[in-house]
Amino acid sequence: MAAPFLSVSDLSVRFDTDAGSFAAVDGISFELARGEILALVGESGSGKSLTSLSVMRLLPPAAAMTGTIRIDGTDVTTLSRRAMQDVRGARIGMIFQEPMTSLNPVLSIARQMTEGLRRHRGMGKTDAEMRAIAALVDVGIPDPEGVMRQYPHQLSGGMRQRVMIAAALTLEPGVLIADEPTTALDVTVQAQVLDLLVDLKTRLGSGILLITHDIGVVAETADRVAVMRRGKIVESGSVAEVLENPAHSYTRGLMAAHLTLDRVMEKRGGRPPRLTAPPEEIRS
Amino acid sequence: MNAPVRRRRRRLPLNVLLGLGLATIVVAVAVLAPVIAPFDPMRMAAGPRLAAPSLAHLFGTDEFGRDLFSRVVRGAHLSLGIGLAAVVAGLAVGGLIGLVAAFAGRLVEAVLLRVIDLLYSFPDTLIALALVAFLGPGLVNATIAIAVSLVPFYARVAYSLAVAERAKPYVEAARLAGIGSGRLVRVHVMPNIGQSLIVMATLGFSSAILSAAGLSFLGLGVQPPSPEWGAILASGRNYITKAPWILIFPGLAICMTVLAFNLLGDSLRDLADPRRTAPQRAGA
Amino acid sequence: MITLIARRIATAFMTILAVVVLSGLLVHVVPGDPVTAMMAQSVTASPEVMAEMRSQLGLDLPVWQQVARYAGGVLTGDLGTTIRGNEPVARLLLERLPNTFILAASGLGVALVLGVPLGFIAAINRGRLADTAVMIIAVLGVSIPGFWLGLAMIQIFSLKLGWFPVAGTNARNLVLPALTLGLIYCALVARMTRSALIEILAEDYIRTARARGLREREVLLVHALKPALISIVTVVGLVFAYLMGGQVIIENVFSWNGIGRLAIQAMLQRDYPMIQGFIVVFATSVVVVSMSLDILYGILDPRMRQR
Amino acid sequence: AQPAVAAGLTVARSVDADGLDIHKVSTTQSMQVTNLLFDTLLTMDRSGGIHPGLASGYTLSEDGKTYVFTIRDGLKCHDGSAFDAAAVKFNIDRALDPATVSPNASSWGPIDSVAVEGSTVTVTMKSPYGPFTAFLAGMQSGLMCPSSVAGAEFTPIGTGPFKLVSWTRNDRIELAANPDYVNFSPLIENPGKPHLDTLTIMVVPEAVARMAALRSGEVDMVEPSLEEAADLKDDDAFKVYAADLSGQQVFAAFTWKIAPLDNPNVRKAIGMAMNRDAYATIGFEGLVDVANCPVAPNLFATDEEKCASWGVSYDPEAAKALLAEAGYGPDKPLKVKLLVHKLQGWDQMHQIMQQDLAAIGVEAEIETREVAAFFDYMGTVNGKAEGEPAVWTMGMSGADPDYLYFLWKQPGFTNMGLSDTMDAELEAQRALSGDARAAKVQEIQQYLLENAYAVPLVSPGWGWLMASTAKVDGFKMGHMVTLLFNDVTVTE
Amino acid sequence: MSAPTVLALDGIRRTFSSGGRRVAAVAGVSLSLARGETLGVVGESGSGKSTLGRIAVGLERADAGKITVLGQQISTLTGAARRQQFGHCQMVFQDPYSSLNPRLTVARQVGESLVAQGRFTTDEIGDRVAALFEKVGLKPEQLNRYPHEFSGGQRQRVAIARALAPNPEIVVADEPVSALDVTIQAQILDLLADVQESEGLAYLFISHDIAVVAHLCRRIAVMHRGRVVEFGTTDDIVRDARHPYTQSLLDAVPRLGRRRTGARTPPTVFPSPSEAERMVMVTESHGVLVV
Ligand SMILES: Nc1ncnc2c1ncn2[C@@H]1O[C@H](COP(=O)(O)OP(=O)(O)OP(=O)(O)O)[C@@H](O)[C@H]1O
Ligand SMILES: Nc1ncnc2c1ncn2[C@@H]1O[C@H](COP(=O)(O)OP(=O)(O)OP(=O)(O)O)[C@@H](O)[C@H]1O
Ligand SMILES: [Mg+2]
Ligand SMILES: [Mg+2]
Repeated sequence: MAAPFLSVSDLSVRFDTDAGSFAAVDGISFELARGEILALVGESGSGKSLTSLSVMRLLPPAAAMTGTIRIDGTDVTTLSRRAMQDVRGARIGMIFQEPMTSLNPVLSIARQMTEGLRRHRGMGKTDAEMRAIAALVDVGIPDPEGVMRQYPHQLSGGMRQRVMIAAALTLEPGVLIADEPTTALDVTVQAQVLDLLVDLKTRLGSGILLITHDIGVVAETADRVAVMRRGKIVESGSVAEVLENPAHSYTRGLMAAHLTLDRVMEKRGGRPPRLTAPPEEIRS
Repeated sequence: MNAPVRRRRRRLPLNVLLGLGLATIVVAVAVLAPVIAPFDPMRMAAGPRLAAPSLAHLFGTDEFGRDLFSRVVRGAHLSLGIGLAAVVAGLAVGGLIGLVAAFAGRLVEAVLLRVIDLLYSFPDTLIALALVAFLGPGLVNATIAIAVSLVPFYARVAYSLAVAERAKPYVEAARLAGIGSGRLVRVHVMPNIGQSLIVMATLGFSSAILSAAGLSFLGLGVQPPSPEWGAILASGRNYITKAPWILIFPGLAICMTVLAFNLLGDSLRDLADPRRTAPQRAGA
Repeated sequence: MITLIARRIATAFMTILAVVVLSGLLVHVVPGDPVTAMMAQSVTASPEVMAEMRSQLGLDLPVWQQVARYAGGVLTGDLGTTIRGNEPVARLLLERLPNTFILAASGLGVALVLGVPLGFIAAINRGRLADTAVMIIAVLGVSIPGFWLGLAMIQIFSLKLGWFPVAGTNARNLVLPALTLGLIYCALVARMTRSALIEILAEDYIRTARARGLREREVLLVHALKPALISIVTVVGLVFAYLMGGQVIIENVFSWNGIGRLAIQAMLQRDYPMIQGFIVVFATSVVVVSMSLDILYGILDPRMRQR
Repeated sequence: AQPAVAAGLTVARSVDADGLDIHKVSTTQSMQVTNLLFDTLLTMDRSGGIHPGLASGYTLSEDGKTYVFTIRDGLKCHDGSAFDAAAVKFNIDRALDPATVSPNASSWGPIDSVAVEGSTVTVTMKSPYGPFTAFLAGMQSGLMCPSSVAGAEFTPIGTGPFKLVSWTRNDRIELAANPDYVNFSPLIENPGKPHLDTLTIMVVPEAVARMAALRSGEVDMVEPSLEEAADLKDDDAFKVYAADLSGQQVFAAFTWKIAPLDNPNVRKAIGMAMNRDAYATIGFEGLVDVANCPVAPNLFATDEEKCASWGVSYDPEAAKALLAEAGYGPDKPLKVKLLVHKLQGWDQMHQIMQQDLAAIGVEAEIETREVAAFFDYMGTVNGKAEGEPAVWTMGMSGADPDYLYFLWKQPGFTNMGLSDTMDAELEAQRALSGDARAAKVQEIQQYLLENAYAVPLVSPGWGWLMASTAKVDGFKMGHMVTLLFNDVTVTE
Repeated sequence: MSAPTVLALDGIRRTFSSGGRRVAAVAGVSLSLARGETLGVVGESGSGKSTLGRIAVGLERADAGKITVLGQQISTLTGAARRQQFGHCQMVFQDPYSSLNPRLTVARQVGESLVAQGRFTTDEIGDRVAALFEKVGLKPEQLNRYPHEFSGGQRQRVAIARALAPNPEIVVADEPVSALDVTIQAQILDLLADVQESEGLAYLFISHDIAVVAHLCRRIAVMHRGRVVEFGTTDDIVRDARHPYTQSLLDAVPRLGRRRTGARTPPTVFPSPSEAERMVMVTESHGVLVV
């Protein structure tokens, strides 16, 4: 395995609330190399998004972060605001869950595709546009010149997510963080976007931190997986290991509750088979 | 290195405190007016005519030798009374119209909405002015006029709040329970929009007080000898060079009161804004 | 787009006509009529003379006939003549419309120049002292009664300092009323800018822009300001439509020859054709403003452009 | 022989003229302007004497019904056209034409016919009409040149001292001196063209702004606020002018058909409570005088002394006694409405009046209305014999006591007409002239005062004040608050 | 299918126009639901699933088509009778947060339909609500709490209790588990099955997740652009899909035993709706829309 491009150690994120202070992310560590996909799975609220935002240093002001985050060897937690702005986008890209709201509705696709290049690479408008069009071609968008002239509302959800990915790719960052990139998409479109991510990994050697709550997605795309629960990583390892032989009870529970077509079709009979223990027992 | 923890203090912001403080003072003065005022606000020759502020007459005296301090204090009573009455009446009528428009069927909605929008496009001060011009000046007419001028605003607010609520699944669920529109609005919708409506009402309150003063200033509102602030200003305005205190103190009183309720309304609105209370849940 | 505008004009026209009829009916319901109003000072007019005057002016006809007559006139572009002074309503209104427009536009200009930066500063410093201070100052502007502010301005800038003339409808005299209006509406603009920006700064696309490593300045001035302008334009348009109804108090204090003074005078004199003429003109200007807004939206907001 | 003379004068008033068509306007502010544009057939001196105007003279027939006016030769209109006898007939015909809807139509009297012969105009009345010549000398009867209506739109063209240059409604009226002007008014010294070349009449509705404009020198002359006029009077840098010839007067009246105000003693008691000196000195800042007659001072047949002896005078104790007699006292206070409309000085007067009434145990609630609504409302209130008793105030002005006729003859102004006998008296004074008419008019006034139908308060009462910088010289105010600029010079 | 039909939709159409554009959300859909049966509706986002469900409970009016509830055709009814008939149809919504009224205790919300019926005293309503709580696995002490005191799964239980309160024959469940974590989702799916068994309910179960639908339903209808493009038993659909959309849907579902290669399959282009289409029966129970 290559040297880790991104390494996170002992990361915690705390919030001070009326009810006292609590750690939404509680001392997690992981590493991500180029050319691999690390999936972060876990239930809602387990701290997956906060982890990714910590890496970008885009946490909400109310959050307090501790720990070290190294990107390509640099500890970004000590960087000045301006220096961090140079890291963002250039060395680490991010795409978000909601393709519908993650693009600025009043700016053209061209503008949003090229601003990273112009900012980090100091490119001129035409050069940047050429590069952007190439990136759009890369993510499989037909008629990229046309799309450049359009505005987000004129694109479908799948197209927007591709644009988001393409925009992140223009700068060829070592790592791409994808926070539930397909949750808002239809399965058919999801499949295409996931294919695209796998292709990026193999072809361009990007490291991808894929955040998801879908075991099926993990199984199909990730190389390694880290299972998060209540701010902690409860289990991690290669996908094959973890999914075939879950060690932690939480992971086992996740696996058990996960419905896959194959398993469903196997067990079909009269009444739908129980997915959980009888009601009396879950009442605890 | 650890990022510095910026603690969010749970103290009320300055503008809320200022608003609350000033509003409390004004309301206290209004309620306690008879106790606070050293003189009968109507009594002529309580002191020399047009006397400058002194210990005997804190705010000086007016052209009839009435004690200005007593008049201003007493005016708080009137101004707040007008504001309150106008807002309550305007809110009741406007709110009802807005709710009816939102819940009484498509035809009613279309017609009412047209009317509301139309009236809403007229400046409220102009509506109030037109009404007193027709009804004639006086306390009651001015209050009615201001109340009416607030109706389109409240109707609009109530309507948009109700429409936002109408589309929510809980309202649809209540509909499925088979209850009638009346109960639906009363039991299910009102409690949910009441708070926002009241917040908007506080904003109307300050504009009602300003309108009242404006009407009096044009000679169309409360009439002398009533010590309504606008009326004091109107009848004292020509002493602006000779006895400026007749203008300064009631003017400051208006400013302070309106400022208080504006700040209060603004901060209430800010506090009631769900966006303030951070993301409660992410993902779908 | 064209058909949409045509449809809007058609409905606007119908609405205006409805307003004319409605206001016509209402105006006749209230006590007092133009003839008594006109004769208030002149006792020599006997009841017979006044009755004769009413019949000459058509005021003795049933209300619906008067209203129908007027509405018919409006349809053919005739707004009638005033009862007082027998002047063509349209001309009186058109004389003042530019003045009202100028005052509204410059007042709003002042409000924007002051309010947008203030709101911006408040939003990016949300919850901090700068935010509070800016908002208190802005709210103070809207809390001062306009007439009071106006009188104070006259005392200070005209009488004491002699910088601006007191009265008249001309460029130099525009400064004070525009400033007064600007201070009043600055709060609204600042408030709107602030809340629009706060909302926008919480949007996903702002986070995306930051994730791209853009400088904060660029995030604010490009990604946040442009969508914020759309909300600001809405408020500005609304305020502008408001102001086109005239600012009776400001116009009075500064002797600005605007439409508001004319309107209130007409109301006090029960000059029906004048009142209705005002309503027609005002409703029309609201329609025009809101249509201009739509076009402006089209320029600012690509989502609107397609329609 | 002034050192340096400015050619222009700027005046700021609170309200603009409604129009400049003399046959259609009704407000004083309108006629203050038309009076500068149009001259009158006759003129009046300070004591009410009638003098020639555009007519060099007139004769009245024995039966008092036929007037023959001789119109001067060589009268020139602003546009160069001639003003002649035919023009006079044109004016009368137009004023009386129902299509004109002239608010002053009835003031012309019962005119039967108008005939022109050479330079004479013969006006025949259906019945004698005493006030006719006074009316012809007043500003309501200004005469326009027929060319005024030649165009599609009315253009005011007259023979007056000024001609219209431009008029921006609600903003300013620009006037220029009429170079060919010949003066006939005994109130004016300057025989020809006004000394001023231009005159600008601005509208500045807010009194504070008007005063600021005057003080800052932006304008030369203003309608001042009462409150500041008193100060300006004592200031050498300014001059204050009061229209002593205003013919204005303010009085209180009663809903006398409604009990207990149907009792003259109750009305008297209320009148006695009114401290008119305080109204004049405090309410009106000492700029007006107490009035005693139902007709304004300086008008034909008014005698302040006699009126004072007929009417009530301030005596709260006697007032209480009268009220007690009528059954009202501390246990049973009389409650009335004080129905008023807004005017400067009046508001203050009403507030004092309210206190005055309180002092004798009458609880008066002030109800204010706008002028238009007020008189409309008074018509209803005065028409009723039942309801809440009300005391109310109004003002009256005119050039002749004949306005008593309009006020008190049934049904009367706002239904305040009195009785058949009074109607006969009022008709009678119209048919008389000279001393006989004076006696009749005084008889009527005595009746009104002794029965306390009217309580005269002060005179004058509204818009009668002007103030200027000390640089302005020669300004005068004529009858019914006309503004006379003919003699005005302005030193730089 | 021997059980009697409780809900029949026949030729349902609904077109929305927004911003000048017309969207045929439902373009001629016919379905029938037997007593005690679960019919699954799957399809991509915007295919008209929710609109169809809302029409079935009377929250939305159809532009055309017949709705028959318990043998009674709804369009012939008006006002109160219509509402009463639709009373047999209840709904469970997707978002457990917004589908509960934040200002009312959950017990009141569950009891609301009983209040509306006006047949019960307050005490009777209380008893019934308590029984419903028991049934959906909530504790009696939770009765008088407010929604914000509940987790997402518990809220969905409340929503189910609320739907059950008026003793409906038909429950439309519009993505009732999509917003929940998988473990919670499993509990709710079990609860739905339990309740169906004890109450003899018929479900119209809407979801975009074909695995969930396959788990719960005997029959499935696949919607695409406002039409049912294929229907049949779960076996028919999953093992013998005929319509290209159904096939691509099945292919796209993540599977545990498969790895993505990154190969780009060009997106399938589906035929656009046309008049020429008609439903062809593959078997007695399996139909597919073909051109
Ligand atoms: N601004 C904030 N203030 C307080 N708590 C917060 C804030 N943002 C997030 N949290 C809390 O932090 C925890 C973790 O949130 P996070 O968004 O990382 O979860 P997640 O794993 O991404 O969940 P999901 O799958 O729903 O996206 C949650 O319990 C959330 O309530
Ligand atoms: N009230 C409405 N006004 C306008 N268009 C609507 C309305 N409701 C639904 N639509 C449109 O109808 C179409 C079908 O919507 P519907 O919500 O039924 O789809 P769905 O299959 O439930 O989708 P999802 O899986 O996203 O919930 C969509 O294109 C939607 O935009
Ligand atoms: Mg998340
Ligand atoms: Mg849906």
